[in-house]
Amino acid sequence: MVDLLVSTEQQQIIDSVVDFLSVELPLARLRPDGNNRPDSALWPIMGELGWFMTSLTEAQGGLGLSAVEEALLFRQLGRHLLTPNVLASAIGARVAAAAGVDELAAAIASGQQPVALGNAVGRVSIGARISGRFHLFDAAGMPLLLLTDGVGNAALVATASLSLLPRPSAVDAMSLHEARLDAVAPLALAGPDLGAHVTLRLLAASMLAGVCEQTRDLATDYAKLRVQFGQPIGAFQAIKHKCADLALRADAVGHLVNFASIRVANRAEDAVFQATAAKLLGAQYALINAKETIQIHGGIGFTTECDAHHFLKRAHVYDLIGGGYRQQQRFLLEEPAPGEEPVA
Amino acid sequence: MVDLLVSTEQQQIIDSVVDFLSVELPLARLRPDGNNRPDSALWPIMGELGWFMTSLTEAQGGLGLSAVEEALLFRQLGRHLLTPNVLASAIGARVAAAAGVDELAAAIASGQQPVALGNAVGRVSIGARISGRFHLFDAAGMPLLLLTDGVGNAALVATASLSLLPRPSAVDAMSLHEARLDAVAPLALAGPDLGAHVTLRLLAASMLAGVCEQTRDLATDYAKLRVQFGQPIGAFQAIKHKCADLALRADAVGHLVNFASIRVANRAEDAVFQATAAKLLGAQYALINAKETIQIHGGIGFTTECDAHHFLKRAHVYDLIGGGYRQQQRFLLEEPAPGEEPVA
Amino acid sequence: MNLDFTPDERHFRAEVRDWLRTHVPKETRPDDGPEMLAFDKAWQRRQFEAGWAGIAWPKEYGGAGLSLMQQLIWFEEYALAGGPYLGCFFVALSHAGPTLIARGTDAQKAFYLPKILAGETPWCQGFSEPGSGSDLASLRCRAVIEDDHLVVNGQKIWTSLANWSKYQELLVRTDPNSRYKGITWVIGDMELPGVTIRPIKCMHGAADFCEVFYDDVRIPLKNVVGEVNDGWNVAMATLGFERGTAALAEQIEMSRVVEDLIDLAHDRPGPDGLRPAIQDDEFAARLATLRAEVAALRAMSYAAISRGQRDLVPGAEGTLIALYNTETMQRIFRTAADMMGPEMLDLEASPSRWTSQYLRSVMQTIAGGTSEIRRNIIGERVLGLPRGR
Amino acid sequence: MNLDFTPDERHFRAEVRDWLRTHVPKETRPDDGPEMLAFDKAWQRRQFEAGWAGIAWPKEYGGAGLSLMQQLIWFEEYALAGGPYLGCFFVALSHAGPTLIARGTDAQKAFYLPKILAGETPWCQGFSEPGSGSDLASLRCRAVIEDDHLVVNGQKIWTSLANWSKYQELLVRTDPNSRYKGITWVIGDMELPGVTIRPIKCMHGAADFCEVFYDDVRIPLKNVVGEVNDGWNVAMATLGFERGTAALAEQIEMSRVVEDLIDLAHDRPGPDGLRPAIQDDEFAARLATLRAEVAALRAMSYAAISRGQRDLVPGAEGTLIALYNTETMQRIFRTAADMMGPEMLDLEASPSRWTSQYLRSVMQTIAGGTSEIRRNIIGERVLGLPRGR
Repeated sequence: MVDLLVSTEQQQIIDSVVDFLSVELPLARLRPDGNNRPDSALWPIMGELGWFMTSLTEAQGGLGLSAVEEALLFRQLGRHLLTPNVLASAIGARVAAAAGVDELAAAIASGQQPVALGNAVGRVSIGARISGRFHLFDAAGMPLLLLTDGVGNAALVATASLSLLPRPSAVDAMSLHEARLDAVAPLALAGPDLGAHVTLRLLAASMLAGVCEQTRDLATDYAKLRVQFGQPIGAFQAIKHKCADLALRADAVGHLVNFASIRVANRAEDAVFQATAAKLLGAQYALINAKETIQIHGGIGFTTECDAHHFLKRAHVYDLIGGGYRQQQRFLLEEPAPGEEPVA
Repeated sequence: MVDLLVSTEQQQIIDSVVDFLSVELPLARLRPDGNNRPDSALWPIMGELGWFMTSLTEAQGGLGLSAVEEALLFRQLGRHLLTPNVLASAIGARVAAAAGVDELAAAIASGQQPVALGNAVGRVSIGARISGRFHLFDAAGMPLLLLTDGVGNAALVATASLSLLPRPSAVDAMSLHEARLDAVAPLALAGPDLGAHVTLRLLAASMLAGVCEQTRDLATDYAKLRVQFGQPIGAFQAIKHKCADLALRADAVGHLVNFASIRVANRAEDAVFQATAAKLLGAQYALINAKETIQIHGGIGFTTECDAHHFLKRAHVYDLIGGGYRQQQRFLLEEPAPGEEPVA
Repeated sequence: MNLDFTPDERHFRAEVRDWLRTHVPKETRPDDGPEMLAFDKAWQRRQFEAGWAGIAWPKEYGGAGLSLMQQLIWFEEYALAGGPYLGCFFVALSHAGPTLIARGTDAQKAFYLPKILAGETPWCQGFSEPGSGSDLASLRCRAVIEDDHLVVNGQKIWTSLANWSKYQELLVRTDPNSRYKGITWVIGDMELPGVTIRPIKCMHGAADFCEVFYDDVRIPLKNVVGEVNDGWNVAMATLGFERGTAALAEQIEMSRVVEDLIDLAHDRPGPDGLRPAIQDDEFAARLATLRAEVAALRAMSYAAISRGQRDLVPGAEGTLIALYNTETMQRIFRTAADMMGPEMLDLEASPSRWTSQYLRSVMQTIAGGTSEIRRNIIGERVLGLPRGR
Repeated sequence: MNLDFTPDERHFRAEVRDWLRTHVPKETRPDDGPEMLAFDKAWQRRQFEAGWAGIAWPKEYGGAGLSLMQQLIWFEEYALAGGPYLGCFFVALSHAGPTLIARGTDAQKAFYLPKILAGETPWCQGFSEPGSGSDLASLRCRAVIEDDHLVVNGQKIWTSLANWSKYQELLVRTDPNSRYKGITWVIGDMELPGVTIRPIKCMHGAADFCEVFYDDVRIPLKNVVGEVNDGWNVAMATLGFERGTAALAEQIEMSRVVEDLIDLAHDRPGPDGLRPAIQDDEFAARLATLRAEVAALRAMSYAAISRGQRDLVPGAEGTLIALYNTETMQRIFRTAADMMGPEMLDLEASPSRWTSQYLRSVMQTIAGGTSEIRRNIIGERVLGLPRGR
């Protein structure tokens, strides 16, 4: 049966996540005067909430939920513009489990050992020895690092073993470091069988879908409130139609991510296709939605007193992790078209 | 002195061309019930008006005007969606003159020997022997054929020496033939020195600028007249802003074509750069303008009772001659950036 | 959330796939003319005889009474089997019939519905007028009651296939002093005296639409559906009937075109005349995004059907899908046109007649609702933005 | 039509080129702080001493009194020499000064103009308010006349460089019962008691704008330019002063960025990490179109200057140029950001700080006039479309 709407149980999960995020991680934390705790401080709580063990089996100490619930969780994390390191912990736990390093898996899943994301800059080599240049986000206090490539290799390395070069970050309240690895041995390694790249695409796509939704809501709310020429600006077609397009993009990406998450959960033949499609569309749409949201806000929209600009900046971050949309386009064209539905 | 506005004399030329076109070649000729005389019948009149000898020197029997006046003429021809063969005669006369075949040059310039345009389909070879596949437009009654390539070779061949395969044309009131040439000898041949490719780009760009202007006018006039929801649709921002964009594109391309025409006339170092830039921008903008003009017209806009669709179809023709905008983009990148203005 | 079909659904898919692949006409549907009408009637008749007529109609009215999930499977398999456009029966099956089922009298149902299912009577729609395109409620084609008849005078436009239809769902102005409350929905017979039909030729070369003129056309009052002056409500009543399953067939067709383009891009030289088009990164970028967009469109339709399955009141999600559908279609065929290069000027250069389809796609953001009106609807009804003063 | 400079103009270009290449500051203009103010003052002073202050101002008011053609040459050479942004003197030179010249009293001219030219007094603009962004005429910052003073209370916003300015061109509401006819244009001194300035941090990290608060600020009536309640006309009077020459400098800077991007694309790997970016056809397509667009922009500016030279009344062509300018700039820097790939997240990865410029470009279609308002103006004033009801 086709059912692409969230179930009551799924809605409960979403609601509890939203409750937590709006109290602990409101968008206001990103403002210049925001109470921006180091992320690492929140990791044990996130771990306790199960965010990094959603997809681990109960035997692995996980919640035994599927990629569907995990993607729903990450959509909310995207709406709240969380650090991309949440992806690193969720995927890192799988890498450790797949590599048979059960203690490490448990420590990551529980949030005791936070994992930062290392994003490839240029071509990298991930295997028994890891080489290449990587960007690290919010790496302070994160003992582990997840590194991935575009074909499904994924590795965990100890952050302490690397020399990190601090770089000036373009993204508010997100630090940036660069690390050059030369034949570094991983703590745990997983190959394409695990599909870490597919999970990364799916969950990043879900965060981008969250950006699309949240920008739609921000912009629409503002268009109802802000009065110019004697009426709310949302009454003007120029603004109304921009909002309609925000809604259309949010709808398209949101449903595609749901569809892809089911295919990934079912290990369907078109799982890579759908996750890649979701990532590249999510990125392109989130970038437009964020930019248009700034435009709809007018002057206030480009100041740090308004949250709109965070969406543009973090949409770029989510786009770039695991390879930007131009790379994903090539990945998608390498996939076969989805086949026919099976019959009995 | 910089003066990018038309002079009084130039305006007189424009006015007389417009007078002729609105009587002899109104857009209505393209309609299903239009009185669509074969183009060849008009060629001697056009020749007499000097359309094909604008840039020939007085010694060559021409008017001794420059590429500037010629581009202004072709902009009006573009506004009236003339067959691309007008380009072939204007350039053909130059090719014959450059090749020293003076009688032929005079016959072409006078319109006695009409020239059809042969547009390369795929890669062609133009030289002492010509090979390749070409599209011919409105070839009936045209004894000569102009063939060009992307690097400046241009040749005239006798249409009668070829076997023409009629093809179903996508463009109303414009016939299409295909010819495959295998080592055909030209009647006249000119190399890159003549710059036939640059003239073709400039004049085609000017016709595309004409499309941009005429669509702006058509759409704006309609937006003032058509009433929906109790007011002219041009009062709605969705339509008003589309019209503003039509005007912006028309303005940008129009001024760029003027600029380029002066550079071509002066044989300036950046002549190829500017003509190529004008062609690729003109094509992209004319295609959008034409499509948006159909959209602004609503239902009537996609019927053959309205002239809007002719602009879309012929914009594609003008784009494709001498290579479509994707090819022109590559040509432009191969040019050096314009240098500094010289000083005394 | 779920995309696993049940064993029953898979069985149903097997049955449908088998029947469709055996029975879908092998020949291409004629573009126009009496051959087209004969083709559409024969195909509808064939479906009727096999019990597949009126996929979404309740069994009590002779329909196949399929569940939403079965409809979804039907339309997916229909597209995959290359099933033809419903053509002359589209309005009858997807709009006129459902309106009669919802608001018609028993006599109307008994008379009209079986003739639709059996492929006897094509219907057309008479809603739009020259002055009332986007602003439908301003329609002026007037009808006055004389004895037991409505006498209709005026004009309709954008009526698809009027020249091949037997009946028409006709909206007429019966009260000139009221905007929404003075409209009546009535069944028109296209053969009545005073009806004149003029086909309108469109930019892609075919006459997809007609103008219809009414000169003292007398229609019996018993043909009114609902009440006199209540036609606006009747017209709105069926807006929710179509739960998004029919759009799936079109979307699968769009996926197929994208895949065809990708295949072609491997074989055909790109703009440089040397490398295959797929190696041109600009085309590759467009094709990949189009692949993602048609995938998103399918997911949106599945979500709309899921809402239908939960018996949720249909919202404006159909408008979102229609907007995305038509604009994606335009991008697809513009890419096809660009990929053909100079050969786009040759109508028969591609076996799929992409140039015609490209030209036709330009109409899609106007006919059936302009993108501008759709964005208004999304802004106001989905997002709750205020209407302009 | 003509693009040939006369021998005199070429001599002038030689002179200007020589002076500028010798005297343009070698060091980069500081982004902010007292160093920035000092830099701007020193550079203005240097131009003043060499006779280049007030390029477009008449000689009788101490300006250089250049012809339009000389201005054009000046600004082209200024950009080519890498001349810095006018910064703290931009408003003074291009707007406040010209307004005083057009509408000021002799006393105002004598007092304020020399201090601008000599690089002593930066000015800022106090037009926009929090509730009056696009709708300027709805401004509410009020002033009442007490004796021979205006007493100002209220707030302004989007005031560039308020914190480094000595004076302000200030629009205040002196008649609350009239929309356009109740506004007064007055010279404000930023050091007066009751003026509070709060910088606003923008998304690219700098405080390009300030809020200014007025609490019983007493401004002498002799500072009113034009008449009390006639400020709207005074503000409009200088709209035509700038004939498009200054925009040239920015456009030449944009060409340079495009050329830098093309150079970089030859050296830097594209999205596949292997081939240079210029071989990526999607980037190539964007870069080529950008090249054409900046060429068109230059031609548009030349045309506007040509109109000025014929003493034609300036129309709304400045709005067309401003719209095209800002939207092209956004496309340029978005392309730069995309070409940088992951390194766009590193503010110092490119020597040109493209990421900052990209973020800053997002503001350009809002600050100084939104694209939406500009499209309204073009639709209504250039094309004559009706205003909505």
